[in-house]
Amino acid sequence: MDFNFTEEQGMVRDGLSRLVREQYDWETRRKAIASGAGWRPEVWAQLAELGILGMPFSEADGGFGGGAVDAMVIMEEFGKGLVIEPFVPTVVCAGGFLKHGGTAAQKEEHIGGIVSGERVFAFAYAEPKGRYDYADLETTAKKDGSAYVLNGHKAVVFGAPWASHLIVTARTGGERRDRSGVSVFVVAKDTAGITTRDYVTVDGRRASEVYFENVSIPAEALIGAEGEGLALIELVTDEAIAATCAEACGAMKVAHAMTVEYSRQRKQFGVPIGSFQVLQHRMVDMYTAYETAVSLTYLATLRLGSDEVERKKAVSAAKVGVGQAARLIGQEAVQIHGGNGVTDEYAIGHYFKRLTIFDSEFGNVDHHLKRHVALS
Amino acid sequence: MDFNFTEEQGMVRDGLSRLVREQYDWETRRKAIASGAGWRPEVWAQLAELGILGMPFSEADGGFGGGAVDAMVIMEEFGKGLVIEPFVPTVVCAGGFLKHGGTAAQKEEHIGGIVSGERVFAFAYAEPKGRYDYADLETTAKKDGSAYVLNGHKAVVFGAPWASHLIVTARTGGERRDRSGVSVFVVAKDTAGITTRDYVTVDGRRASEVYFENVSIPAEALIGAEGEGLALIELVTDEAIAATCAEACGAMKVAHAMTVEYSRQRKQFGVPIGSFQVLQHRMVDMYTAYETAVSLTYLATLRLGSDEVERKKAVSAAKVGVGQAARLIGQEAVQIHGGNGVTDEYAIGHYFKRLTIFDSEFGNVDHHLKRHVALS
Amino acid sequence: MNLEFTPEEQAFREEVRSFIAENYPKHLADFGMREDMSREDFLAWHKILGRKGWSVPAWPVEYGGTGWTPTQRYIWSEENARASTVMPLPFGVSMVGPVIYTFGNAEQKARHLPGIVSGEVWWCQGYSEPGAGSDLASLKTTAVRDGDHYVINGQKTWTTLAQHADWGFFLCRTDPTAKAQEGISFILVDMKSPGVEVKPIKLLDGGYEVNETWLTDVRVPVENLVGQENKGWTYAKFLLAHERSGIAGVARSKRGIEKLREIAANETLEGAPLIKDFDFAKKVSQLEIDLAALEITELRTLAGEQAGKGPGPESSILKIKGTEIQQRLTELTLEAVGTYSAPYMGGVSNDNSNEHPVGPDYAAHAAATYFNMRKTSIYGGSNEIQRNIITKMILGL
Amino acid sequence: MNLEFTPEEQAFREEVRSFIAENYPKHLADFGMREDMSREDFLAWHKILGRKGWSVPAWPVEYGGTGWTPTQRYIWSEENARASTVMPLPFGVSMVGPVIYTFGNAEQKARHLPGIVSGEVWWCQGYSEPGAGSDLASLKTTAVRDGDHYVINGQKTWTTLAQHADWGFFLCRTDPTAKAQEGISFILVDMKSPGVEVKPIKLLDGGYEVNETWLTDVRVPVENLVGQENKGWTYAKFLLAHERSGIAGVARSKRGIEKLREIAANETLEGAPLIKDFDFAKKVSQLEIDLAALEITELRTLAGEQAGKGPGPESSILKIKGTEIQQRLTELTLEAVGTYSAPYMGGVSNDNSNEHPVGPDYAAHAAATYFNMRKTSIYGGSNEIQRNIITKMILGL
Repeated sequence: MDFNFTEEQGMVRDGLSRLVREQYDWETRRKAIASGAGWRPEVWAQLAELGILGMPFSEADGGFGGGAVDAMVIMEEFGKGLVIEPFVPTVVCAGGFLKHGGTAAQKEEHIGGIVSGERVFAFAYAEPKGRYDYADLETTAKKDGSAYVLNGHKAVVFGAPWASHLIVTARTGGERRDRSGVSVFVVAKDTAGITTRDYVTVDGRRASEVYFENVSIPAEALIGAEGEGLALIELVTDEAIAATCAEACGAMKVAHAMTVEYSRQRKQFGVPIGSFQVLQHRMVDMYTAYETAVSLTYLATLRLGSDEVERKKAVSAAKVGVGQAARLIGQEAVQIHGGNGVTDEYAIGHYFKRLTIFDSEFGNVDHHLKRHVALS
Repeated sequence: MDFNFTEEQGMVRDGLSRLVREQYDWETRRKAIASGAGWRPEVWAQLAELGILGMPFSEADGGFGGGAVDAMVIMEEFGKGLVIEPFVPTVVCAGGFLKHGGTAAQKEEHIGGIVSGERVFAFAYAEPKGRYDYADLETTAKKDGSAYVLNGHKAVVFGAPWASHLIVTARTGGERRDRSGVSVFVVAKDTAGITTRDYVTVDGRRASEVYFENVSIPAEALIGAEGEGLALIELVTDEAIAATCAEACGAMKVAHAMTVEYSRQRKQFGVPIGSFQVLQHRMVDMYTAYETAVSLTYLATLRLGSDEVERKKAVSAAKVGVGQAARLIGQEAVQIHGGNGVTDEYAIGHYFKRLTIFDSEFGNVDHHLKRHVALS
Repeated sequence: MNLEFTPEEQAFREEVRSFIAENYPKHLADFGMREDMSREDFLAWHKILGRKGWSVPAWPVEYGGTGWTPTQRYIWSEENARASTVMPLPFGVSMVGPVIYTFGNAEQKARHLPGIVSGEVWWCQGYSEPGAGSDLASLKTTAVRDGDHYVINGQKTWTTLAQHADWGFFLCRTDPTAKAQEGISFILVDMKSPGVEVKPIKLLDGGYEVNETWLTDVRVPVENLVGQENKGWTYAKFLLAHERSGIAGVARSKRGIEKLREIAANETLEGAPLIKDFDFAKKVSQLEIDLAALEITELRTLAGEQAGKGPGPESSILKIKGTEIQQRLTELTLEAVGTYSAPYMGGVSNDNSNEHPVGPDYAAHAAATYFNMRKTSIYGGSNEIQRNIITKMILGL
Repeated sequence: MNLEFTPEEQAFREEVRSFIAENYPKHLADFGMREDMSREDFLAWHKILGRKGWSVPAWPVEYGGTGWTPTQRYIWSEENARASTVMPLPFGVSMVGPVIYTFGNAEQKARHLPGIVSGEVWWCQGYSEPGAGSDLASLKTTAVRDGDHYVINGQKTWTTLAQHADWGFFLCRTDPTAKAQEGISFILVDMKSPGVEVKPIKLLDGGYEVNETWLTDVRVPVENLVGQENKGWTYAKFLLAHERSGIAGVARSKRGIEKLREIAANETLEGAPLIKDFDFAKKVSQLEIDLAALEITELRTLAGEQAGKGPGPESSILKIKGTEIQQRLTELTLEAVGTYSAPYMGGVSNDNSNEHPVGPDYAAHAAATYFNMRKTSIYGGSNEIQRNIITKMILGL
């Protein structure tokens, strides 16, 4: 057992920490969110330059040979600055599908563009009626000669407005909610028949509803075996959950620190509110929840390579524990900030919003507690 | 709508309150529990004299025409003093079965003895494997000519060591857990074939395991229609739950008051611990939980005469809310008492123990939350 | 002790229900908690009730009250919640009105109460300041006597919907040498006075419902002082206790749970309606149980008031539990809508776009409402302050 | 960063497991949390380990420690928990021992450490007093110098298992004029000294595991003073931090959850095993998740210690979460046994009857254990005190 970071991981963290601190200040972030583009492609380019976008790919695939712990280090720093750029959809999700399921040709085609920052991906898996079940799909991909024809509607596809390509899940066989019959495809977003409705999300990112109407894609767009995609999706989303948990840990760390600092500055009844024992103990409980979240994120990250049951249990444990911590810390941070906590002006509210939406990504607390029970 | 007590109810409360205060002091209670008998028959006789044991029976049946609100007033006072005498099994349960399901002959036979204090009942319904399901019965009553033959084992029959008679539930037909086929009988405890193992309970009462081995009882022992007993059991246990909730409210009121008083007396760091804001707010939360429990007890009590669904929902709501309050108040009271809270010497621990066992009587929080969901 | 309604009370319920059905503006039907409305929308029902004589039920009859029993008022709230009506705002009806008829002079009553009753005059509340939140008494806004006028200078904040207000009631320091709660006066200010400036505060849900209000050399005639100079704290406390008693919001939360059940019946989990999922249904049942308890607690408090006790520290319990339930309701709604909690469709208040929502209609504001309702445990005396009050007044510590 | 064990560590686990299987006394197998044992029962495993050289793994090797890595110590704990062994009591091994080898003189080390290592000498702790619980520093027991002796007078309480003790370590006030934490000394007392009287305290579970200890003119040679006179508070704080670091009890709670699952597999609900009930299974899963988090938190802390940091305020987190989990475990066990939680079958400690239990064996002490474990959030520095420590040391408030 070893709980230390490597020297390299320490350097990545320090570099990213500096980038976020120096170039991701609050006002710039606010302007980027309000801008037409809604993000900062120049930051994306810098991440590519720093090697961040290529971190988790093998050197053979053109990356830097990092692993899940590196992704954790990166995401924690992103979380601290509430970075909105689409690292998870592009690098963790699309990258994960390519790494674990892609053919040599698919890797060749896409990974270089991800590493260089030229190709941005979104992961279109959620559907209006599917809730958190990856197999509950109404989107279909019908074989038509050597091609597939996609039809359906994907909901809240994070990062899609910025994406050049999409990873899409669709049913190629079986009944709705069957474990078999689910397939995964990689598709250029400008393929004929794809339309989107783009919008801002409550936590300052962008997402789209994506509509597929008789979208014809070649057989080479299939990732993994036809109808066998669910296990791959579960693996990649487990990796995405671990990464997102690390992001939430970063956000919680800052939210907690901001709250402690606010309690030191803000005076009521002639003394700093941080001198009230009730608020002290509540900030201790926030801190304890944060430490719990960090531990569970470590556990999930370190179990990503374990056997399926161990992996899923650890990941679900993390999503449950981090989700509970995120709720507690978000709500308490706002409460202790008082009126200022519910304004748009104070940063704390934005951490609260990010931590709120976190719960609905890749399955909420209830969903993962159920999965944990089913595996126990 | 009316939330006032009648003048008569006020008098009953004052009388009982005085009795508990003057004759049920802590040392006397402790000695009674440790004695061979384990209770105080002389208190029982006094309750009969005061008319308490006859309160809920109609005047035609030899009682005083009281109702559920009167039982609530009585039980709250019993709760304040942790009175161990078997009012619920005898008056609420056995009394309830006789009132709602008894024939004229059965009423004639038993109610007089209850009112006068001469007949003491216990309610034998729980079984080792039945948990909180009144229909999950292994005890059988087989028709044998005009008689029934009882066989089975009843678990944790509160008050049985003191009882002259038992109310027994048994299966006369149907499969285990069927709603139909459940019957209710009244039996003298000294009937041949009944044996008991008596013991003290952790909250200072007495109970028995009751074994029936080919116990022959006459057809007149059947209360209500054969095989149709479940609805009657549900009604009577709902009444018993409302009464027990009132008892818990009384116990919580005292436990809370004791804790506030202790926090005023006990000094640490040179000041009363009641001056620490953290303990203040926790005692406020205890108080709020107590008020919630009282309100739900009122609701359950006032809905005992409503239609079945309304009644069950209100009673389950009370068992859930009072159960949650009892746990919070019991645990916090001990915690705030510190080391003294876990000693046998301080009264608070005994309130805690009573409030703990409360949850397992007539179905715990989970059981009743499920029933509430099923009815919603 | 009983929960039954008398035949008279049942008849009253019918009367109220018919009146609402026949008179409530159709375009404001089932408006829920949204507040993206014009001034006229806010006042429409108030004005109708004013003409009917039902706009200020709790007031003494001589000032426009209805003389209803607490049970009738309870029925009135229930029926309005059932129809999700846009009720008269509290600033006039529940806050300054009772202060004026209790502590004001005859002239003030004659001048100000009719406008509140009719819904013609919109009031706002100038209590909080940037440095004085929970510690209200540390306020710094000053009112200096200058002949027949007070000259007011200072900054107020969290002035809800002040953008529409005609009049405001302000706490100002009139004796700078007095300590904390002494030396404060309760002054009525015409919001059109020169020197009054209202700046909206953007809230984290994206909407604008509160403001910063700047007062710079605002001249106010001395006859706008309510009660005695330097005794304003007494009136402020009176008002806060009144404010809290309505804050439980039982009838609205009941309607909210009905809506939550409708949403959860429409959402799916593993191919079945979400409301059939035991895990979710259990949370709804727990919320219903908590709300049932709160309802009885409020009715017990009302019974106490009817028996002559004023709104006491028990109202702090109603505030704590009421806001906890309101917040939990929005939290469960957010959970129910799942994936579609993320799209931003405008705030709860007046910032929303007119676009058709992404996802189901009920999802459009679920997140914004959840964010917005965090305020309820902060305003009206934060829930921490309420616990301090209970500590002192009920526990006696 | 990884969670894997090296082949050497796996071999170590095998060695430990075999040693326990071959040497642990059969009659004490799977003893769990019960403490109704004789002095010999308590010491049996300790003495075996003493002979093996494994009784004080965390100590420096020169005093008898094993020199194991933190990972080996972790494996050691896990294997002992797996076998539910009766581990050496903490009073000697984790409390006074480290104080003596860190602050004691050569003579004290030579005299006292071997008896702790071998398990021959039983120690007890004289810290708390009736008026000094969480506020330990307000203790009143005095030690007055008289020639070559201290004369000790006072009353200690909560002296755990002092009925068996040979020696005790006591905090006494040696300078009555000094303030609070100054003027306290750390003194070793032979419990057979004249004037020492131990009276059992009956606990609410019915058992006796703690005592009141009265000291009346007890004469103690001055060489029993550890470290400097009036500096005892430093040693006491050192000891408390050590005490907390073991208090998480992760391995024991893991075994406890296994037992809970066994109980819930045997209990029935609606005709099926209770553990198949989603509602109950969910609570067990939540507890497992909390415990998994605590385990990693403890391992992270150990890694920090390995990197040279002593047990710091992080140990307060371990204490809070560890005891919350232990208490929750007993609460769920109580819930699982249902109806049979009510019969009283004797306390957790030495008061139980020899009767065959009413109901299943596992139900016999469920309530008593639940009652007994309420102590864990009170002793060793109450969880409120731990929160105060974190406030100061980690939050910096």
